[in-house]
Amino acid sequence: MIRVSALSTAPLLLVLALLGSGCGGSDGASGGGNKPAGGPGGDAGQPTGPDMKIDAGTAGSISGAVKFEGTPPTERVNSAEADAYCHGKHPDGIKSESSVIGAGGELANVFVWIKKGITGKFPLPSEPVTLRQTGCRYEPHVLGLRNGQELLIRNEDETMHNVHSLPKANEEFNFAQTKKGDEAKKKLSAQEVMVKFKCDAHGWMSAWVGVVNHPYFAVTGADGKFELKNVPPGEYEVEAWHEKFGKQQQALKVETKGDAKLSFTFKEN
Amino acid sequence: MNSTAVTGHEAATHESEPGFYGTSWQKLMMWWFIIGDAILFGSFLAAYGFSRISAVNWPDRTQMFSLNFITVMTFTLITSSATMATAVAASRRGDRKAAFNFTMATAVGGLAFLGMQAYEWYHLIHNGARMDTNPWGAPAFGAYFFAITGFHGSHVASGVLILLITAWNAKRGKSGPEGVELTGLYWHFVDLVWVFVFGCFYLI
Amino acid sequence: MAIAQAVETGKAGHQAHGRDHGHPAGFIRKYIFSTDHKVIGVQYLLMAMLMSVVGLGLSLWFRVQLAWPGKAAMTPEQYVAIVTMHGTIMIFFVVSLALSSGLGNFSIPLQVGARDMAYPFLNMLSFWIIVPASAIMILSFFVEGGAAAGGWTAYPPLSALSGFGKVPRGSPGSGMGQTLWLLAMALFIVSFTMGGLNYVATILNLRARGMSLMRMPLTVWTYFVAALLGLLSFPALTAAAIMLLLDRHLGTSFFLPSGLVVSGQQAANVGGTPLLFQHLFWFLGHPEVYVLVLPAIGIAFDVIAAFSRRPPHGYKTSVWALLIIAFLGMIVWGHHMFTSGMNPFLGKYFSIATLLITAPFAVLGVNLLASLWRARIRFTTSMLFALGLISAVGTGGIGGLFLATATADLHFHDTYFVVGHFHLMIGVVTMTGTFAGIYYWFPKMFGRHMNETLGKLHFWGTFIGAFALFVIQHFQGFGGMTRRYFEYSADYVQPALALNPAVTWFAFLAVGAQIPFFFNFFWSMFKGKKAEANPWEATTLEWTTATPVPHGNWERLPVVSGKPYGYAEGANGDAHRMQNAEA
Amino acid sequence: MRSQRGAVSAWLLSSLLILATILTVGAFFVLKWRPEVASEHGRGVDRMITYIIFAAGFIFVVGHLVLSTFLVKFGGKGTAAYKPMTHKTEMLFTIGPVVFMVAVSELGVLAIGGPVWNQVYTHKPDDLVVDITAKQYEWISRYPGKDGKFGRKRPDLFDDQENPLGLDRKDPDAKDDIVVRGAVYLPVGKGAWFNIQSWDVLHSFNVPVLRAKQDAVPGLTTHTRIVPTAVGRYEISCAEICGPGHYRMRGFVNVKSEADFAKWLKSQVGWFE
Repeated sequence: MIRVSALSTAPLLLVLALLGSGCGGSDGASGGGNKPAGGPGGDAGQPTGPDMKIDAGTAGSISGAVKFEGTPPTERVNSAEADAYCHGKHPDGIKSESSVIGAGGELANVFVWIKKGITGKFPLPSEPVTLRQTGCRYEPHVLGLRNGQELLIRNEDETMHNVHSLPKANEEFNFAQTKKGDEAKKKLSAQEVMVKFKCDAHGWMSAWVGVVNHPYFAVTGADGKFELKNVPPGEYEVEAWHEKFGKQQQALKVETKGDAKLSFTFKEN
Repeated sequence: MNSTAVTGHEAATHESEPGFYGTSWQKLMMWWFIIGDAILFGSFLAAYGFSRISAVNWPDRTQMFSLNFITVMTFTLITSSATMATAVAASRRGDRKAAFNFTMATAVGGLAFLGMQAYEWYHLIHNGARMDTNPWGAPAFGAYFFAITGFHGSHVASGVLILLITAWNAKRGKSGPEGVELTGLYWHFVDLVWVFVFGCFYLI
Repeated sequence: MAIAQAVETGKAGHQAHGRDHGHPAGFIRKYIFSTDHKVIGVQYLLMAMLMSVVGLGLSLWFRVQLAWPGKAAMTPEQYVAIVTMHGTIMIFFVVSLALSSGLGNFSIPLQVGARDMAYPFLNMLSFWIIVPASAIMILSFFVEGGAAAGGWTAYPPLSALSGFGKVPRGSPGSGMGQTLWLLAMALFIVSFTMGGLNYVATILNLRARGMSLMRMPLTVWTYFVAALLGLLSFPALTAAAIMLLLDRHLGTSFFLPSGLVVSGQQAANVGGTPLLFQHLFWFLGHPEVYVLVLPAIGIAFDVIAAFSRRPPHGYKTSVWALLIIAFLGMIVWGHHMFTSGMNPFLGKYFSIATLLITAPFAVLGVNLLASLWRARIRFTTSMLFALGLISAVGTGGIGGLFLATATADLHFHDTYFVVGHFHLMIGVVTMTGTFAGIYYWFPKMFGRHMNETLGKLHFWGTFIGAFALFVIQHFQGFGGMTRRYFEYSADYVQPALALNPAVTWFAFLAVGAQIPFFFNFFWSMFKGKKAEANPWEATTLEWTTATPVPHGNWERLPVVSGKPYGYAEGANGDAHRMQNAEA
Repeated sequence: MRSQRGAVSAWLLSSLLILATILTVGAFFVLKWRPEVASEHGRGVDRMITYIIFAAGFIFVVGHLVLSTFLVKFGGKGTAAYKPMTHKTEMLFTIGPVVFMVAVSELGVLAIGGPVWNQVYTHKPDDLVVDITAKQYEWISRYPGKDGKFGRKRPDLFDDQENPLGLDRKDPDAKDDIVVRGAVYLPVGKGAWFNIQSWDVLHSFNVPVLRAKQDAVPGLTTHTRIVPTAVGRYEISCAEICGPGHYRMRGFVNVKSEADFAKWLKSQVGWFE
């Protein structure tokens, strides 16, 4: 005769063992993945070559301004009625920030970076770049950081924000920050200009992040001005990017200890 | 209390109630498998109908297929059903040789069908049809065509395999009429499904 | 120690037993890769118990989040994954395994008088497919993006937007987690279909002599009807799952329409229709409810008969009611889709057809109740659970009236009313039925009784906890509280929200009550009071063989001579007649 | 001994069942068990629900009373005095429940539910037409503007911040379309016919106070009709799981007096004006 015994639990032990091995290798059911994608070829990833040491005695700089010509487009105003908190902050709606243009045509939120001409590795800054969600908008609207550098994303609002990146070369992430003070640290591993960030809960919210494998990038302020410091002498191609008006490139030469001037002009498209 | 005391009626050969209307388990199971599988195909074809009704530019079949070729294909498969029926009859008579020959003929018919289907697929893929695109109209057609005919084709392929095993066993006398009949049931089912697939894709 | 003892007992018993049915003597073949339906039945039960720890644990976790938002250390992404996995695990890997596969395997051959299942090897295979299925299901928590998070119904487009190839990603859980979910479900379907085939073959072909269809115990009838329903409905889900996988990985457009824009990215899909999946899913989904609920009712009929010392009322009408429920169950799937955008005319049809099912269910209910008339009820734990089932069937059943009425469903669809209703039906009814069966057959499984005091504790905790918990959820549904919400903010939902802590406390009670059961189960396996061959003085065939049951179940198969419930009429007291007693 | 213990269980279980019955029925009177109702068909929905509450409540109460009585009466003492029923009585106990259940449920759905159901899905010619578009996780409403025509929505023109409906600047019908994020405006007492669409996954346009619920299905336009009966601000909440942000997918239906609505409509500017 046969008696069923506790030995029939063997398959269950197997499952438990599998489970144990699964737990070890992962970080649980967290939201969007932030595993660094292995640096693909081309311009993505950290550049190869020797570590760069910039000689302060010879380095120059690039500076200039970005202007807009023509009639500025009307900015879209979005009603924030669906969220009581945001509605309270912006009872008349929120501007989309897609084109911030000064009285004299100074174009803000333009990302300027050296696209060609830089070789060698640069040490990564240890402090993170911060992207805040405050007043139901991203602050800053456009920012740059190094690939591999930490991006600190913080919710400073008393409402839920959903951080959703839409990259092409990097890994996508999509997670919620439910309350004030929530923070998350992410890294973008490949060079990419630009990565769009959005908030699924508040359709009007957007931010653009430029990920560059060297330290030569800047974002224009309200005065439309930018400056790239400590640039070794050489010939470069500089690109200016604007979310609405597109990209422009210019080639230039930086002399020893010289300041190369550069200006971009965007037109209505 | 324990009344395992068994009356003298129990004979070793008739331990259980006669099955469902005297049908053997194996045949019954084959029927249940067929019913289940028929519902699976039914679900696919119903889905196909659902999509077709709601689609805008369903492709014109005359542009895509050579109907003569498809007719030959279908005819081959139907013929193989006939040879299968002959094999079952031969096996019932106890004619092992005929059973083997006709089962093999059925398998050859199945292989011929598969070959023609492979050609058909090649022809369509060559002309740009894919799971997600279809140069003649609605892409859904490509998805349904490859999924359903592929699924049916896998049934034919496994059927050919079963036929070969059955033929081999029939020749060696290991598989009696029952075995051949079961294989026959499955084969007829696969052919019947093709008639519906044929109707849905090429006729309507 | 205890294990070795059990093996020894088995061996000794085997030697004492004269006729060998050619069963394997090796340890592994006997207990791990066994083809004996009794061992497999218990393996399923243990598997279900293990999975229930996961499933119930998840439910407590999100209940804490719901009652005290922010206190559960949980993100919204985890929340949707957890509710999805709770649903899937509980329905397919706990209730289905324990009730359909576990108790079904154990009881069917014994009740019809067969030596084993029709296909013992297939039976073993069915169980061993469940093991990787369970493992994959649980491992899906640990992949990138987390477990599937589209609800246990896995409605596309959310579940189809995988982020693979050209397909955009719908949500974090739509990635690998959803694929593993589909894979585990595919394995489950294969296993369940093979099990169903085995049930049908066994019931149709291996009945003992004299066991005509109308002499089968109602448990067997319900398993039979459930197996048929499963065989007829699962292929639809198989088709849907195949198409969903193709959509996810090969870029087809079965369920993805033209003009999709996901997170600002345009999808390349053309011409699919998401509603198609819902039709296929519920063509399975609704019969699946009866696949689970009917066997529980069948077990209750058997248990009530044994402990009230009288045959169940209306055997024939119950059988007919079962068959009518099965038929109607196949043609009413659309009542899950009243607000889905289906043609409103179809909504009306499905509403009217669904309400017809109340009729056979009323017959079953009346038969269950009338089975107590002029009885002598013994309040064993098993009986208490069966009585609890009567209450739960009634309460859950009338909740169905609200949901089946399309007009009322405009208010109730996807609220906690639905949650409460289906938990009463496929949670409480099935589990009370399962527990009634476990306490009832435990002496037959292990030759020992379960402890009655712990059993009562288990019953009161489970019944009070589960009943209160799910009835209150009905009220929350009245209040318009939407399901699958991480947090609530609307004004109208505040009164319903106030009930949330109470619901969570009752959930703790109901889940906590399972602790004495788990302890009781394993303790009694080795230390319980020894049981005789027929401790309950019941009359069906499983009680005619020795305890513990020999391999092959009977030395010589019984010959059935009468009805399954041979309890004496009139004033004859405890007299009863076994189903195989000589005339 | 056994019979005594049995009696305790019998009394315990039957009093528990009666207590549960009283609590459940009582809860209907004590709890604010449903939101207020502010639409014409919503009253019909509530009428339907009330009818079922009485029908189901009757079955619930009678069933539990019978069960409790049986438990006490036949629990644990004496011997079973069961006598088989005559065929006639048995048929009575079968056909009785069948006729009762079919009559109660089908009459309810045909007489009360049916007309309300039709009301929800019948487009009347003078209805205000509102276009609702859902996306993760927002509701966007659209009014046709002065020309009374909706412009076409183009997926390729979609832009979350600038053009969430993908309207075409060159389409004359789209020019004056009024687009509102997260809110719907309706005049009180006037029928509104909704065209509901979705960009990405399933959503459900669910306004409990208006008793409206209709899924938004990508690739399909679904409809529902609402006649609001009271001025107020009612929350829309999504009722079909659409991702982690499902619970945040809110919006408001602002029901205004006809004059206020006209004023609001006038103050709105077309999307490309």
